[in-house]
Amino acid sequence: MFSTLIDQFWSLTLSGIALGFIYVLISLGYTMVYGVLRMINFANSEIFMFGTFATIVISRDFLGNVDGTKSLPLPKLILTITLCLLGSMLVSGLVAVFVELVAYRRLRARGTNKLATLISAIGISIVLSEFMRIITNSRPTLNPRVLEKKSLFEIAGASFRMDTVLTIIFAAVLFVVLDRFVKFSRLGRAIRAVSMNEDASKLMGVDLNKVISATFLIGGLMSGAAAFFYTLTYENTKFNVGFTLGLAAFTAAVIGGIGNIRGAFFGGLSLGLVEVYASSILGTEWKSVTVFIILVLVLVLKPNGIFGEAVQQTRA
Amino acid sequence: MYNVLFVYLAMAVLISIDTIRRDRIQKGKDQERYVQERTLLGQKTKRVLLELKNLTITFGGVTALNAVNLKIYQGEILALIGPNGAGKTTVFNVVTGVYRATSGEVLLNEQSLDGMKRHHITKIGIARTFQNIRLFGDMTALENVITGTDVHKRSGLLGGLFGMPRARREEKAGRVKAHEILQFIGIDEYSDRLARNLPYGVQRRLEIARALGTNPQLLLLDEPAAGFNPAEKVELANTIKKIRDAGYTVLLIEHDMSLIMGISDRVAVLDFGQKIADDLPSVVQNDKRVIEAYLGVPADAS
Amino acid sequence: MKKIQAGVIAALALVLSFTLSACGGGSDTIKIAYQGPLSGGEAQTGIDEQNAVKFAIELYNATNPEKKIELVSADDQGDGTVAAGVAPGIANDESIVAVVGPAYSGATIASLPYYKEAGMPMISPSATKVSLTDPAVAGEFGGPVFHRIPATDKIQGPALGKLAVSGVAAPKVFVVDDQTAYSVGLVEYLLPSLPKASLVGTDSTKNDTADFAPTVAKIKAKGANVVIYTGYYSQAAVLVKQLRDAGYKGIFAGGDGVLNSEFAVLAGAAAEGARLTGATVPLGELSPELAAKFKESQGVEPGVYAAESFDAANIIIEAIKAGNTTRATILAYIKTVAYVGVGGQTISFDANGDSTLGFINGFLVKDGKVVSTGAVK
Amino acid sequence: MKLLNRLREGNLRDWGASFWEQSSPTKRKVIATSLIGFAALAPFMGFGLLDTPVSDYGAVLVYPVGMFILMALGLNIVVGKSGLLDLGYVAFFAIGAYTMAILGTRTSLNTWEIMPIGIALAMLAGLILGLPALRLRGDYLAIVTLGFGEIVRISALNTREIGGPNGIANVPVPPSIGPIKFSLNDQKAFFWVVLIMILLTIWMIRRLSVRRAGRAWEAIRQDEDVAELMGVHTLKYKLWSFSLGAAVGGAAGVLYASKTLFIAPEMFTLNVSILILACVVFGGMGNIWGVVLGAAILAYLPERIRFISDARLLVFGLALVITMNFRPDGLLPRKKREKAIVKSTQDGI
Repeated sequence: MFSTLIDQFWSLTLSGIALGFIYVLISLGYTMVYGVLRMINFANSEIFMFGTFATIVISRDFLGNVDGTKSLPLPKLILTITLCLLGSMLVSGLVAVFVELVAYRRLRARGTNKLATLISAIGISIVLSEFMRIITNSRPTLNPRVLEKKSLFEIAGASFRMDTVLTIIFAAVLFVVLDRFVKFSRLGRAIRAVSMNEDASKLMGVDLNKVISATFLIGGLMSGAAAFFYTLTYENTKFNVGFTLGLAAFTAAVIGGIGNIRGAFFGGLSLGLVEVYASSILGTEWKSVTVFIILVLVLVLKPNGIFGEAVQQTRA
Repeated sequence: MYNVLFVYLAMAVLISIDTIRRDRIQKGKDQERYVQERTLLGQKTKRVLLELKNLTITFGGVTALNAVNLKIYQGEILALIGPNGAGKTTVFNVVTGVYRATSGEVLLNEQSLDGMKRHHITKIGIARTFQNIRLFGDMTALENVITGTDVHKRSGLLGGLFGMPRARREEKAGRVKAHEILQFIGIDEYSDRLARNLPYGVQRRLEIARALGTNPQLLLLDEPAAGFNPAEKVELANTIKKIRDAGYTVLLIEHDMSLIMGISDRVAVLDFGQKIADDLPSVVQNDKRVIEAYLGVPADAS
Repeated sequence: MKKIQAGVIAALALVLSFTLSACGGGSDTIKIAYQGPLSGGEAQTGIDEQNAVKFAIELYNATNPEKKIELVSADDQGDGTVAAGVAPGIANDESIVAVVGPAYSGATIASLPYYKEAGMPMISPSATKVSLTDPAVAGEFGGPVFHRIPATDKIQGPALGKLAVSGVAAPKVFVVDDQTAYSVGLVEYLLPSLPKASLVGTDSTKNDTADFAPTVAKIKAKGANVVIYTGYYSQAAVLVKQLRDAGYKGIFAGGDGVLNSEFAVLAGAAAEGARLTGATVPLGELSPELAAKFKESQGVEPGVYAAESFDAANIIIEAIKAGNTTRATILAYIKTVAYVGVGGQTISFDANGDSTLGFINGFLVKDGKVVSTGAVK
Repeated sequence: MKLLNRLREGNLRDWGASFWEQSSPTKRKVIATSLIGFAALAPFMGFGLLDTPVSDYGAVLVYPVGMFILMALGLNIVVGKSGLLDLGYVAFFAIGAYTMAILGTRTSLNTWEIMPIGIALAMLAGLILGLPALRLRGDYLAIVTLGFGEIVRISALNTREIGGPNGIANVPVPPSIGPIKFSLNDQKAFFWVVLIMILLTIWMIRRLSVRRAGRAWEAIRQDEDVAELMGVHTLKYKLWSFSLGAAVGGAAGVLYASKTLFIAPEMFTLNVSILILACVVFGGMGNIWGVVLGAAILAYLPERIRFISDARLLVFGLALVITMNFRPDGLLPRKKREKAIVKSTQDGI
């Protein structure tokens, strides 16, 4: 039962961390929006999905990369990575802003119930994924190989591949940048102000619409970055790619304490690790069950997630 | 293969057992309290209804209440005053079980309320209103009050579903009682209107009516006169007196001094989470520390 | 208030008037249905099959027969739940005399009760689940109405096992399924056929997994040199890529779920050398001229199961040609048919509905193309 | 434009309610009976505009239309009445269906005998899930219920003893009731059973709405903290709400298994939960007639527009977005009128 885990521990850990960082970025999309709106952005998985397609379109159609076994030559490689990363972030960011505009803004202006907004978000999520399904004929789409999956170096049997290393470094950097940004920039402060008290921040002269759009944009940018690293690593995508990943990332956000940026970091990483360990111990088929049981346990013990704000209130 | 399932099942079972056990214990405690209450009600002495003993509460380093001692006697109106942020509403929140005390305790009829669930506290006789009105807006005025009266009903969901005699009886009695309370407060004419469509003043009074619906021993009123004009305030003062005269004990948070001085039997003053005075209105009015607190003497000077 | 009332009444009247105008009667056409996934994630399979059925019908109608045939598309999304809604519609439409399909086994199981009750003759070009023609499995057995062209997983399972380990001196086999009914069913027949003690491990992965790292780790830990994946092509492509990237050098094999030209495209170089099986032969291989004609009339290349779908449709067309226009007579005709298919072999059905073809073809991914390597013997 | 405004602002529900209140008891009886009669005749209206292409109209009326209405009403107790966001409702449906399939194929019990067992098991599952989960609020509850739904489905998928991914086939149809036979190619009898179950559920909800339980739910939905401070035992009533919702879901599951004769885990995915939730919100959360209408439309629409095959779901998604943006309270919103529901208790509803 534990033989695979022991035998392949470091290699499993490494892939768990790489997967975890992708979760971190996607769950930032959920957490940012939740922070300001107190609402699950159901369309985040589709925002992610558009990012994966953007990466492929840029790499394959604009840059004319074709699938091969070797890495691209260095200049082209850097160009591809830069353009794809930025393009993917941009597309996801724009889709996120579009989603806010179409599915959230009007309902928010009317101040109506959360559930109507949730259904509206589910609706736009169906529209986006169906749109892509029809365009791609339900087929998976290939991302041409950009990086050879060659081991750079090995530590205790875990081979550090270029794509893994890139994902981990970039994602960590992005996370730190976001964290600083929200802490210290003017917009970041406005976002935090809104997430603490919407009415008060309105009185203080914060343009609510702008801040919320910006929040969706930032969340989208993060999901877009995740989409790029995902496509770089797994090299294909499909119209429904966001569903499973989105669900996992949302779970990660909740485990960490939704609305809390550092919680998303912790939640994403631990979920990535739990998934690979659970798969190797209990069998891959019990992976999601284990994840959800852990979720339930965490929430029963810490109802606001591990990093959630500690509200000193008794509970029902 | 199945260990995962077992873990979940075991967890669920444990939690269920725990909840049921806790409920059981709570029920037992309730029963005891009920009996004691009854015997105490028999003695018509001026006795302590509610007591705060050394009550301290801190929020992540900030001390909201600092070793507050306060007694409320049966049948009086006690006003709790103090500058903004002094901790008045915090007292309400601790007494009604919203916050847990960091140390110290709250006693109702000499019974600690510590660890008691909020609805149990209501059931054994403490009801409150809210500073910012929190009615059930989609219910009618009458339904709001009936919801209050539901606390003491003994028929449950199935009784209601299958129309058991007791459920019918209690349902009818609740409606009658709610009408009585609305009449008592003087807003029965609004009984069929949705709460959120009611005029502001009526909403404030409806909150009182809803709290009275739970048949409390102690009624907590959180700024009931906020936003009232002088005429309405006079009317409210009369209502509160009427409530006291009907045998309820009232703990009142208010900013309007004339109202307080007019109706209170006693006044307690909080400042920065500490009780700085507790006496007859006329005495408190001339207390040096109270005047300082209200005039806003710099913090370092106090 | 009055206005709303009037509006409601008007709307009701409108609906009623539409409701009462019943639709038109019949003509001298006769209808057959194709049932398979025409939308949803599996749509390509259904569209490919339906094109072949269309092609067969167009060829027939072009001969100006007495009774022209009209095709009814029944989209079940390859999903049992949807199929249970679609099947009664087909079954209750008296003008439909036969069904080509359903394409998928799960949808077939869900549809069967309705077709059995209606006595609807069915010929499936691609449903390979064993129990569909096994009278011992009550509730899933399709007799007497169900027939199919391809060989079942009972034959495919062992063939896949044989193909996967052929030429390997000391095979260490690792089997991965994708938790679908098809996949698990195939594994059931695959495992017993493997050489003794060659099985080193199994794993089940969800059919939308992106990250196979735990599975790959297991495969490496067990030192397997033959990996058999019984799921579908898109996941197979992801798995084989991750395997190769992790340094796996052994054989990768898959069943008819993986058998798709897209597999080679998606997996790229990693797919090279992969061994696949399927109860089908590419139409182009059987009859290049027919394939060319197909391309001309349908505008696309014939897809997987084109030959089988074409044969299935033609058997029904033969029945109609012979003057059978009711479900009962067509069913009787199918029971005794001896039809020479595109491949030149005679197709007839046994008492349980299995065709006499009973072959499994082997395939190899070579230079980015899936090429047939002939029947697995 | 005026018409658009009227459509947007109009509250047919209030109009209906005041109409109902103004009617005499006899008139009400006549209206109710004729409405039920009309609904019972629905299986005979499957031609012309109402007919569904490809799918059989009679079958569509049972599943999805009837079943969705039933489940949406059940979920409405949880989401609409008590304001608890449940994204795992399909679990109870699955438990009912599996109870029917397992007991139906392995014992000699028939559908009607299994029905109470299925309901009881679903309620038990509701309790087991509810005890830990209902301490959570809002979105946390949503994700835990969602997880529960997935756990049930994946456990069924991974358990070979109940068929694993193969599911269970050969589930028996219900035995005849007198002259009414349950036949697959003529599903009128199934529809009538669903209709009776729907009516029972409506009866239950209407009755509880004007009683203590209904007020408790309403109070919890509007302000859980205040409800508790007003003495409502919130956990108890939330558990009731959960298990009553589960009971309806379980009952629907039992009938569903007995109607499709074949069930598999793939039938109980998260999408079903979301779709049912969409029915509730789309029609008008908390309002029985809104939920019925919403479920009927959302279940029927995709079948009706099958001819646009590929873009079907796209249109469905668009319909959700547009409707929610223009009618956020649903097609028939909950009551806004100024009349105490309590009053009608005097007439003994």
